[in-house]
Amino acid sequence: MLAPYLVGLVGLVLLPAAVTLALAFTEYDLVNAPSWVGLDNLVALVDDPVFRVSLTNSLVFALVAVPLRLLLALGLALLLHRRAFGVGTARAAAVLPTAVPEIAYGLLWLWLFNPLYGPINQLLRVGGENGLTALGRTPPQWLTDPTDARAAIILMSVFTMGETFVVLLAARRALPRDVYEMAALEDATGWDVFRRVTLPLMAPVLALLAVRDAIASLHFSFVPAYVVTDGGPPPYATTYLSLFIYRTGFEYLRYGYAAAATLVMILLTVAAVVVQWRLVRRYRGFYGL
Amino acid sequence: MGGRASGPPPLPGAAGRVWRTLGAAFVVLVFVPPLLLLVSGSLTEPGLPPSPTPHLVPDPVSTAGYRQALEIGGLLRASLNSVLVAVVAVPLSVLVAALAGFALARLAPRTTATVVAASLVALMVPATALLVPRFAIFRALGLTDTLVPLIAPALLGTSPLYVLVYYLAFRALPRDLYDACLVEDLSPMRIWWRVALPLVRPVTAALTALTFVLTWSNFLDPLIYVYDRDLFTLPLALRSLSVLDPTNFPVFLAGAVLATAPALLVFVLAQRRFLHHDDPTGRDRP
Amino acid sequence: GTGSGSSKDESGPVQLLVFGAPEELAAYRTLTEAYEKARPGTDVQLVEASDRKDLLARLATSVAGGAPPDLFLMNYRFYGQFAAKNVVEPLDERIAGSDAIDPADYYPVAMDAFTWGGKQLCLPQNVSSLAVYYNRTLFTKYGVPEPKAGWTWNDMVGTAIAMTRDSRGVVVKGTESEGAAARPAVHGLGIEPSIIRVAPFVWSAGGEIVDNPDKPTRLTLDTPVAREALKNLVDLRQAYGVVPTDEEVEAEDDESRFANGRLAMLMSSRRSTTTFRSITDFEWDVAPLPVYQKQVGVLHSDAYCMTRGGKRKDAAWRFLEFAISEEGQRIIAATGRTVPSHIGVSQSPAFLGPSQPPRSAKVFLDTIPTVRALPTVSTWPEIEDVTAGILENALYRGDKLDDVIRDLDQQTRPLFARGEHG
Amino acid sequence: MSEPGLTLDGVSAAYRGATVLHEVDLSVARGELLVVLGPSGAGKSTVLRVVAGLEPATAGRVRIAGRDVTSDRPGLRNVSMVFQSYALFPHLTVAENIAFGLEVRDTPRAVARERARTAAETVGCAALLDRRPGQLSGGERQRVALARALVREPDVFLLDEPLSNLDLALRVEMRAELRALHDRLGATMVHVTHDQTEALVLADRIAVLRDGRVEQVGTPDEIWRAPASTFVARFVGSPAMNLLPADGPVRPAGEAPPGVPAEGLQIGFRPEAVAIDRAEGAAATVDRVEVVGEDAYAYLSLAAGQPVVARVPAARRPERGAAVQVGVRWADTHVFHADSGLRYAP
Amino acid sequence: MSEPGLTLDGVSAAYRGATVLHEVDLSVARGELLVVLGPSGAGKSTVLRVVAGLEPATAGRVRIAGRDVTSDRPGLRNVSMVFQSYALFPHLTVAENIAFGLEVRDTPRAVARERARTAAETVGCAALLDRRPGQLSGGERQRVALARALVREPDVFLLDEPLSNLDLALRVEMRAELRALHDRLGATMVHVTHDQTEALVLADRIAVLRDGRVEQVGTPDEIWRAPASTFVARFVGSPAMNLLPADGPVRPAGEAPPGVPAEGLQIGFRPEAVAIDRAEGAAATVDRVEVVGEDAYAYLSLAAGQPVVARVPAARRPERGAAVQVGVRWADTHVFHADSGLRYAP
Ligand SMILES: Nc1ncnc2c1ncn2[C@@H]1O[C@H](COP(=O)(O)OP(=O)(O)OP(=O)(O)O)[C@@H](O)[C@H]1O
Ligand SMILES: Nc1ncnc2c1ncn2[C@@H]1O[C@H](COP(=O)(O)OP(=O)(O)OP(=O)(O)O)[C@@H](O)[C@H]1O
Ligand SMILES: [Mg+2]
Ligand SMILES: [Mg+2]
Repeated sequence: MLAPYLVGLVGLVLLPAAVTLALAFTEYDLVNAPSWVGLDNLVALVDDPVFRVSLTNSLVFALVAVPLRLLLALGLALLLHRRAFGVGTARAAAVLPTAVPEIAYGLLWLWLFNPLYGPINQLLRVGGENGLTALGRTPPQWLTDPTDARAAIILMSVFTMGETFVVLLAARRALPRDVYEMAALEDATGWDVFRRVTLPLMAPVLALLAVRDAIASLHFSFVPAYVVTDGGPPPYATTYLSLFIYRTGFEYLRYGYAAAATLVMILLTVAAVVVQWRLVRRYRGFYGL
Repeated sequence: MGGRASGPPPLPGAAGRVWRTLGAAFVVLVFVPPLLLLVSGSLTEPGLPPSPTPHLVPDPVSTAGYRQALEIGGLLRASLNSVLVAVVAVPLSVLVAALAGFALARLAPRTTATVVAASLVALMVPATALLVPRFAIFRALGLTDTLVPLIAPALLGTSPLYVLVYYLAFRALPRDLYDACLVEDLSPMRIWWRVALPLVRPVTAALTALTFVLTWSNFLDPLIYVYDRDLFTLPLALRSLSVLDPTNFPVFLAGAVLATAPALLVFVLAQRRFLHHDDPTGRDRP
Repeated sequence: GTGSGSSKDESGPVQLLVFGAPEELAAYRTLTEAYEKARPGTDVQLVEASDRKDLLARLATSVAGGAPPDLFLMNYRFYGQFAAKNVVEPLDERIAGSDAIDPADYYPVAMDAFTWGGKQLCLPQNVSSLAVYYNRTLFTKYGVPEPKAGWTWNDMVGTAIAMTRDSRGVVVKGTESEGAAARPAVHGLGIEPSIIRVAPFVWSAGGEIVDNPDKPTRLTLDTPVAREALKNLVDLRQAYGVVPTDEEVEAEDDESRFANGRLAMLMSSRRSTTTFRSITDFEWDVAPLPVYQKQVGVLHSDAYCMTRGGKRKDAAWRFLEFAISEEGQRIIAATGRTVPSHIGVSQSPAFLGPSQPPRSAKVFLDTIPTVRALPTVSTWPEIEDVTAGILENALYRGDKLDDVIRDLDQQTRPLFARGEHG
Repeated sequence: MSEPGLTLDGVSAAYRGATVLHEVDLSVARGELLVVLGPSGAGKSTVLRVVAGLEPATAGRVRIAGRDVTSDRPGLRNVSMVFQSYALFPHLTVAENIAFGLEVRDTPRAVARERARTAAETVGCAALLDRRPGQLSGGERQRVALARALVREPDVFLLDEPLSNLDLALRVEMRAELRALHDRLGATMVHVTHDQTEALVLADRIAVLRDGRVEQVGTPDEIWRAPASTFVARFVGSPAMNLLPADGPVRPAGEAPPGVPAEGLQIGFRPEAVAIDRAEGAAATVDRVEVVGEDAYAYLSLAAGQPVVARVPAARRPERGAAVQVGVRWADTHVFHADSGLRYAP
Repeated sequence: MSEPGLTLDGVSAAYRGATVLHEVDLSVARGELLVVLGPSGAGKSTVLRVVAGLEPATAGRVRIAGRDVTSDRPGLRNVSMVFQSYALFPHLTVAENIAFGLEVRDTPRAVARERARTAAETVGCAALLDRRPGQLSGGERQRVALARALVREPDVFLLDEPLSNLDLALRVEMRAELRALHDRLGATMVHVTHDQTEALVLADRIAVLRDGRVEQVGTPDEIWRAPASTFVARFVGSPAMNLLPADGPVRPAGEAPPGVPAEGLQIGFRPEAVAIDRAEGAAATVDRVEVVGEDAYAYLSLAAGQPVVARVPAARRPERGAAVQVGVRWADTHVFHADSGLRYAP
């Protein structure tokens, strides 16, 4: 039963990935045969200011965006897991941004973030005068100020938590009902129910999603940065590892070098995952399995 | 706990319902307006100088964008390809993921641990790292410039994440149920089909919808593996519309709306059918 | 598996990798159809990418994967990395053996841009240069004289200042526009802070942008002339406020701003023409670039390149011949998007035809003799990206010029060092 | 009745529109232990769920300690409950499960754990405190569920068959514990069981439920001595009471109540009341004999075919096929209306 | 013993290294009904799970119908089982649940459904065929689980407390049904229960389990009349057998077995054997009286403080606090070694 998956896993991911990672130790331009350079690429990365900036950007992004995404998805899943008028619509709405093709989604945000005409800033300017917010501050310069641009990218990625949301929703709905009745009898507060029942029962799924999000945050930042900010504002405010790798590998044809960056990225995620996976461990033997 | 019902308890809570409805309304308010802009943008007359401010109600309302999107972008043909890919890839993908997840839940812990670890590693690999080697593999198999490479990720359950989600879901089923099946001499395959799968229906619904969305919006794969314009999928066609000059923006937006609609529809259907229709035990009341 | 794959490759159609917006792609489709019709039995498959990045990704993976397209179309600024890596098949012998193509029929500047190591690697399909698009209606309204050939940088600055107006039509200085002050309703000039926009003015002032155009090792913007040209550019925003702020640019790009009648002049290549042809609210035209000492333009040109790893080189060549030939050039010229590289075609009504704006289309041709190419270095794309960021901050944030020049030099040196030259 | 601990006033309840409780009236005094008896599916669990607030009452009122809680959420009702399905938290250890109710009420952790340990000792599962529910046997789980209910001191205990999975010895012990606890705390308890001994021994009063209606409420003695209907009569006692037409084959000895025998009446007598060794009585043959320890149950057929069961000492049980005489006395006999099944009051 | 239906030869089993079955030997003849009795956590369910193949035996052999199945997978063993937790499939209706085992064995659908209906009728849940388990009461679920096991004709039926959640009346009925079915099919059955009446009435033989070891196997009569140890003696029978030092306060009437009384021996007698109204006997006071229908149990204290329980007719029960005489006869008395608890054989 596992066979097709294993074929896919090995043939489509692990093997190709291994090839790419092997190329991290070569000088390879995608065109001419790779030549072995050992650790040169990795050494060069350490000195590469652009790489360092992208690495920092990516880490900051992951640290902020992943918890935000998870929290939002979990909050929505818990809010919307039960029936009530409008809940179905809200579920669809929450998934909507994920359903919009990425390119269109990026462009949509370009509009929303438009510093002068964008609805977000127009909203922020409500009540203010002369293009200032009601608090007398200039509204965020979404696309031209480095900090604001990073925030914009995070905001965009937070909105596409549809996948996480849906998985959490399904997980929440699969939980046994009588234990919730029990908790209700004990007059456990919403917070207690959440902390003592829901959270631990959903912990395996949450941990998995956290791991996945931490990993994928290195990817989600790609399209927004690629389409919306193009790595800017200058010099490299929103140049993330993914964009760095893509550019170096495919635009500048330095595939070996990009592979080395990929290797670093994977090593970092492995470290993050190992830490997080302990969480799952703790809850092993859950349902008496 | 064979009869243990799952899903939300029907606590009396008119107040709770009101709150949930309010929450839902808030969610709708936050998530929907941007997409209304998308729709209204798509209904703007193309060819006019781009307006700096998006208008909620375009003036004049025009469907020319849609007509042109279909013509220039070859969206019809592309949709057909996308549908073709989705029709094959989505069921296949869900099937693979469900089978693999089930196998993981039932196999010896050591095997499971190995495969789970491998899946996690696979999750960590960025898509860009796979393009070139995969291209070489598909070329060696003579599959470039066909739709097969677009369907191939189904072998992986589209994302190892989905396999792991299934794994957790199957693992959480009461062990007695599996035991009851063993006593009846069900093959693993039939346990999966007759008992395990029906019991994780919300998961299947959710993952089907997600798989569809992911497959439907897959952009990188067709970009690399498909040359023939007749094999272009929707995201690729949309991509070509995205480089239209600014006066033709409505055309692009129309394309985007057309490309979004099916994904949304699938999700709405999935959540109607399974997520909404409370739990399979039928314990829930309206 | 493998066998069927490769045999299919050799017999199949000629693959041509291009990018462009749908209308552009439609033009190429017309071209290939015309070819297939003219030469029955031939088969050309257009492999369409939507922008340069997509094209690069496709090209790179397919080359690496061992199945490159037979032909691809690429700008001379970017082909260097492929040329340096031996991906491109030299065409000299085939050109020599061809009776459809005479190299003398083509603008030499374009032909030269695509020679690498003394060999003609690709054949250009178009030649373009920067021009100044201007809103005639607006000039007439405010009674400001229109730009004309031979005008100087200072003329341009003066014109731009005179054209920067608020909503009541009063001349304003855009530098006050930060914060509370009223923003100009019309800006005088749109220009993109990039090395390709800076280069022609440095040249015009008698400077160079690199130390050795054939084998560059560094940027030479620190020379007094180049520095002056750069300073003047930055002053457009920092001193005179005639170009929109970065915020304004993000809010509405220059092309849209021009199309909406709120930008008096825009420095751009031939590419913008198609977009502007949809303008109905006002009349517009083009003028040559202003000069410092002598008229210099910067080359924009794309060419057909044949991959070395292609499986159907002869067939590919036959198509290339057709595309570059007068017949093919006419078909492309009809789209209006490009200036044909074929001298004859470019001077024919096919290109100059007055039915569509700009009236002064000849401006594009007139500048060709003055046009210079950017250095061909395999790392040029990286250099452009790096410099763009620095220049953007110089123009919009007003970074100190000395720092800017130093950064430009320091950050590009390793790139030049890594680069290979043709 | 003294101060009410729990009152149900005309309470109805329904699942998906199918009414399963029909205007149930019940009143449990403070400190009383009420046992709810009834056949499977009669609505016993539903009564508890309605009291707990887990199912809404479609009609009627529920009062706990004098307070109308009909529309309060479960947590406000201050009840503790043993679920028939146990409802243990699968992710918590036994100790955490038991302490749950205390901890969410902000009892200091140490105190909660200590009380959990005490409760676990009461039900004899102190050795299991660190296990998870999945690692327990059925009876062990049930004891944990019981301990979890007992650890608190609520207004009302609701126990849904809390001892059903325990062996007899343990059950007797638990039963005594429950009773002691009840007496010590003066707690109001509603206890669902299908074990009559448990009901008879434990209850202050018994409520017999049938198809969602209360058939009779009374002390164990009343239920046993004066069942209000043939249903109650046959439901309580095992083997069930023998029922025969009043004017039928068996004619009890002694003086008949006024108006009996008559047509349309039935007499009932328990197996314990049947003597098969006396000379007088109706003739019957022994079909089958069941021995339960010191007692034996003889399943007899009267000449006319009606079955009668008699309890006899195991040592003196008849042989299968033997011919015996069935004798009872009016003093041990109950009279019912044949059609309504209700007790005949002369 | 005739042809073996099921044999366990020195079977051990463990959960995560903790051994819970210690070399259990059991042999069930073909067509025999063995009841497994034992306190909660003794390993009863584990025995069934090992027989079914759901837990591996860490030692020993399991044979079904003469075939060694120790390493066969569960499906090959041809057993059917009622799980203590029912293990109903929540997504299937009652009818589908019952027919499940047939359908997966490719019985034609119509036949399967028909047999499911018959089985449902047997256990009295024919009206529920279209419901899902979540919509059933506890007892209804249990009956469905039973029906699911009964619908097939396996080599061995394994029933884990299949009647624990049923009311007494229904249980008596089901018990009879089970016995009838057993007799009709000649099926080999292993039935776990903690209801002694059920055990005594139903069983061909009873196996008493204690801490994963078989304490005694015998016919109900043997278990009752000659318990092999004080554990068995006290475990079977309710209230439990009285145990006193053989040379203690109570001196049975009649002739003592040879060697008794002596130090290191205990005598045991059941509450039913105690007479409290005779003149001779040990003096005791009544602590408490429990009335269960026609019977009453008097909890007494001897002068020296030891407790004794006596069963008396409810009608003639003593008052609390009354002074009575405890009398038994040697004929009703069991003798055990005080230290090992084993039965004393003179
Ligand atoms: N999955 C498990 N992991 C660890 N220990 C277990 C597991 N299942 C049962 N046990 C332990 O094994 C012993 C025997 O369990 P078993 O279920 O056989 O008892 P039982 O006799 O059926 O009891 P009951 O009458 O309470 O159902 C118990 O002490 C129990 O705690
Ligand atoms: N969720 C439900 N949906 C529909 N019907 C239900 C549901 N729960 C219970 N019922 C029905 O309601 C009736 C009463 O159920 P309840 O659980 O109160 O019975 P009970 O007296 O506790 O029985 P048992 O002794 O078998 O546990 C039964 O007929 C049952 O089938
Ligand atoms: Mg119940
Ligand atoms: Mg058990």
